[in-house]
Amino acid sequence: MDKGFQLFPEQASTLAGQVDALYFYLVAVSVFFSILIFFLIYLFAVKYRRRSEDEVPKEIPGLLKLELVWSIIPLMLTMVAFAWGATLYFDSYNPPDNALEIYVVGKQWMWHIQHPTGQREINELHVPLGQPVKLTMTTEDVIHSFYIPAFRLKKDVVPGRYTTMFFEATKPGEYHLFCAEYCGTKHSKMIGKVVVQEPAEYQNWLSGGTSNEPLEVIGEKKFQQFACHTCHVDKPNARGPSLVGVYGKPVRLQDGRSVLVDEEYIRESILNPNAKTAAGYKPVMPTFKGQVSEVGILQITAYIKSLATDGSN
Amino acid sequence: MASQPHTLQHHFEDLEQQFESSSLGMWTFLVTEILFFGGLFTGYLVYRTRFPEAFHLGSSLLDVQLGAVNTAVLICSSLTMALAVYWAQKGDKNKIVLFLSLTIALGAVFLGIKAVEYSHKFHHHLLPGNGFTFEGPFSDQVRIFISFYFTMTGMHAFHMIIGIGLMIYLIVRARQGWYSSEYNTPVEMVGLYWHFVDIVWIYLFPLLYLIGRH
Amino acid sequence: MGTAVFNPREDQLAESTNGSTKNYLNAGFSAKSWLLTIDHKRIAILYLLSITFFFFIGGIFALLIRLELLTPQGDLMQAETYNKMFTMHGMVMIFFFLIPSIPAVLGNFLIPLMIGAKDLAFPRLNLLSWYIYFIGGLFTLAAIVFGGVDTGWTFYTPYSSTYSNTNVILAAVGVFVSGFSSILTGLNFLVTIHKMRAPGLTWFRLPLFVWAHYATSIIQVLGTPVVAITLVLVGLERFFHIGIFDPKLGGDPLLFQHLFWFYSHPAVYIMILPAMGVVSEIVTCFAKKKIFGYSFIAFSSIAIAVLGFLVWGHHMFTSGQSNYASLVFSFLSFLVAIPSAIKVFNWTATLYKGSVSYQAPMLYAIGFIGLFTIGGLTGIFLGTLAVDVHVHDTYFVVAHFHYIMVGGAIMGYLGGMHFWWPKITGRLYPEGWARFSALVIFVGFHLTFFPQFIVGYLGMPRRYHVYPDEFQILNVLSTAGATILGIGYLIPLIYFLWSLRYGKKSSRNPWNAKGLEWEQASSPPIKQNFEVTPVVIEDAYEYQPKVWLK
Amino acid sequence: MSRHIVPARVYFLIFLALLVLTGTTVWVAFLDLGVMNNVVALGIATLKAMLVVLYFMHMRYSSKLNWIYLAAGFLFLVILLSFTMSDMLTRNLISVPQAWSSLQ
Repeated sequence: MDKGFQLFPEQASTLAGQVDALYFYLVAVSVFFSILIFFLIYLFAVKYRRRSEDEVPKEIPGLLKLELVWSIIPLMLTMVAFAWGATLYFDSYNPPDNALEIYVVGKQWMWHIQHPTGQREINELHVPLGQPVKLTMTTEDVIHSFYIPAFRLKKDVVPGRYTTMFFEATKPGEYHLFCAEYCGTKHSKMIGKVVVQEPAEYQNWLSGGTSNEPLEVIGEKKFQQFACHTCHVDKPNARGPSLVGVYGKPVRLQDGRSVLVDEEYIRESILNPNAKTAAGYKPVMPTFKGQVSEVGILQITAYIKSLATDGSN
Repeated sequence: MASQPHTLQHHFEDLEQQFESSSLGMWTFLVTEILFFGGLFTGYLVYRTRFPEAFHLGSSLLDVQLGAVNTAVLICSSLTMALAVYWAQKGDKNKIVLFLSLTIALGAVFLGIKAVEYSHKFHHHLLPGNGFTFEGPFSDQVRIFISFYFTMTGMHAFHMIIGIGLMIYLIVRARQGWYSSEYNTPVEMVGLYWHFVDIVWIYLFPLLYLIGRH
Repeated sequence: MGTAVFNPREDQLAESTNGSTKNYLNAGFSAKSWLLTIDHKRIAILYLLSITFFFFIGGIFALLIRLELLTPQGDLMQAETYNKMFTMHGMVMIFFFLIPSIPAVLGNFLIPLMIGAKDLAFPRLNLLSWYIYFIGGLFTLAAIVFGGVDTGWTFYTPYSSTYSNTNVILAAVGVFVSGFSSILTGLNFLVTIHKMRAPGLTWFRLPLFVWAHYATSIIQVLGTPVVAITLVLVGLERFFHIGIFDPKLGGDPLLFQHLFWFYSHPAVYIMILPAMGVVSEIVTCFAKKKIFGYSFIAFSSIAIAVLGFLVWGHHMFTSGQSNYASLVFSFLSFLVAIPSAIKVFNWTATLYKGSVSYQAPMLYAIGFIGLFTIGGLTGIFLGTLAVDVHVHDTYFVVAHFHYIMVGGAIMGYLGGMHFWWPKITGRLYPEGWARFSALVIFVGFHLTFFPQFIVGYLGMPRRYHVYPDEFQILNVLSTAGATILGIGYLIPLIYFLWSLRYGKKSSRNPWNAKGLEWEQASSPPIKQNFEVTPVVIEDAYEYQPKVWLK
Repeated sequence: MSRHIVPARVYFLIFLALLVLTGTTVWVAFLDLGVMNNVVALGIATLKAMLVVLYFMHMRYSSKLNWIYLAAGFLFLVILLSFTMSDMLTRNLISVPQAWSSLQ
């Protein structure tokens, strides 16, 4: 993936052009003020250079109006940057509902990527052109950061929780993938590539390769392997609530609060089951901390998610 | 030089300026202490909002009686400290020594009770770190509470030990006759420090011992 | 120290009859007279020697980093070694050079002189601060010698608390201890500025250098304790595994970042505010004109100190911090840009219709304005949410903060050293060499760090030991610049040392500057600073002739 | 020096007040007041701290400057607490926007 010498990065996502536009606005503001200051200093430096040791320049009193002018104009220019930057930022956190969900798990020093259809990749991420993609990310150890310069996107991957990121690629090709948060010895080797493919080509890629069991199928196997199904069944005296149709809906807890069943809640319930016990059940579930990996949790989550749609059918 | 007070340092104009400077300096130092403990209180607040049940559970493992007795002991020591400063202002050397000694004694009682509490906790494997075991729900989060308990009270106890050291110094100097009704700034400054340590405990007591008791 | 209650005025008279050649430098030559001194001027010299030592230690690390990055494959050293290099470069430069640099050397030396006091409010505490700094330095050197530390100067958890297997505790203790030196120096300055001003020296007659140090001290006093306790917690986490930063037990790694940046963002202002104070002094002196907008510059220092505490979250826009918190932090970050802009505009306006001369200190000050302007403007990029997402943790950030902290703070420091060197040592340095080195540094600096903006926007992450080939040209430029920059820093070291012996003797006021330290104290000053306590009857920087009354 | 000497009687009164407040805070802790438990506990602690600062530490008779410094210390503590909590409390509002939209 030798790109050759460049002075400006490629634009390969819907966001990239927008970020660059804002960037150029900031560059313009910066160049204007830098040149203004340098020019004035140069001008005064030459024009008012000391001609004799005993000359005494006239005193110029401070000028409130001038102070206000050069406070308020920069303030307004920066407020434009603030509003513009904030709008883009919030947009980039609002994936549409049809986004393709891909899971990412960081580990010293590699990226493990899991597609919903079951494909797994190490340090490579294949995505289709022109379709919104949402990444749900976590890490097994320290903080990493998932960074794709050509998409102008970066998000830290934090242990103990999920972070998300969303993009839509606009140009086929291969792009750098970096870890941007220092994570130990081989931090600079925790790199890879993002491959953007035409949708047909992407489908092709999906159907090739090995082990193409969909994620929820792998998840279902894990669900049985850990014997989750012995308690979480739809029977009157089951020790745990049935998980059919729960995903994406609120559930009542024992203390009367409600919590939304999402990836974060499922993850917490697997690792720290008694933190938020559903109403009507005893806090008897053992923790699976140390037994199930972050990838395994994602697979089980995918299975539970699939139960939600099954239930509604 | 050793046995004589040099009341006014060379760079001050008068005692008033010297006292005002010391007083402002001490208050500034206490402000840094507020933020030093503030870091711990921030961590406490974050985790208490995140794991309320575990914090209530953790708190119930602490001994309210010992905590309350210790609060009273510390308040007594603040009183004796205030009286030591009072007699320093009046210039009564013997009373200064008496009340400073009482303050030290009360501080020692506090630390003794603290040590008893610590040994109880250690006995039940409620300790900050890898030896921690707790049979019950939320054991990881209770562990975080216990870590806060030890870190916060430990840091507080460390400040008390420093305070006791300072008071021993004051007693030595007071016996040498350094302090008079004109010059008693060091006594007053150590007093400020000791009262501050008391205030930290005034917050630690309800935040650690008294949550979720009902 | 006297043996009895003594009257300060008698003491002064006794000393002044010893003749005018008696000064603080020749008041004693024994090692004890230096190492146990409570004279703020001598303590400043102690600091000067120690921070120069650490500056060159940190500089060697920097040079090794740049050499390593000449080639993309990482040929010179192992990844472990490289990670230790940038960690120790950052740690040494920030905690042991930049933070103490101007305050502990120039501030220590000048604040009592500028406000007409005999010393700081707590001279023994001042000496203690230096010893604490020294002990902290020893711990850090030990951490380096016993194998180094590789967490980055930011000590991010859980890497630092659980995963790194280097000397994290030793290094953290070093930083922790030196923090108390910083706190005590700040405390000393605050009390001194409040309580020790000469008669007639009201707040709005103070030199802006003093205002800047007042603002700096506020940050030192309020911020440093928080990083101290945070490092204690990291140490406890490593030692006992208390779980507060361990995500496996429910600990939040972002809590560390909040506590760390609560100090470490304002810490940037600890480094830059004193440099701004220096520049205010130099610009007005070499324009021979009262500074434009005195009160705006003074209050902007305070505004920077206070607002600086409200913006730390802009280091965490991509960290997984709440987006709403990011929004607030972004907004406040733009507000803190305004007082900096006000300063730059006021300095420029001061030159207008002045009588501008270009001696070395002025060249450094102008260099400061130029580099700080670029550093400050690129800071706006980093406060802008969407742009920061792209450039965060890339070389863009590295370039930005070097423009502020090397371009800004070190230019200011060197400008101040040149300006007050005659006052500190009583000698003049070779003017031609000084101007030459200012130029070399300015050019070398731009060549080193400007390419990093470009390579950063291209996406090269910081702290990378190996990097994609296409970034090499820009990295080679940067290394070439660093070599020039390194030479630029060596030249002043040589001619300053030279001048100690061979430099021309300086008069009391070689620049015809205003200010008590120039007009009322000899060069070098006598041990108790002034023959008689000065009385101030005019504003700062009255370059227009008015009658000076004693 | 013209410093104010607080009569010893005042110290004893403050001492008694502190002991009574300590008793009160323990007593209240065992009543179920919901969220008010925290408010009362911190309110009493702050009242006690105020008494100590004002009388034992002589702040009532001290210069304004000391007051300002102490207040600044608390102000920045509040900044540290509130800005950190502003992240912690609003973080989950948006981390899974899709799931929330399915609630509506």
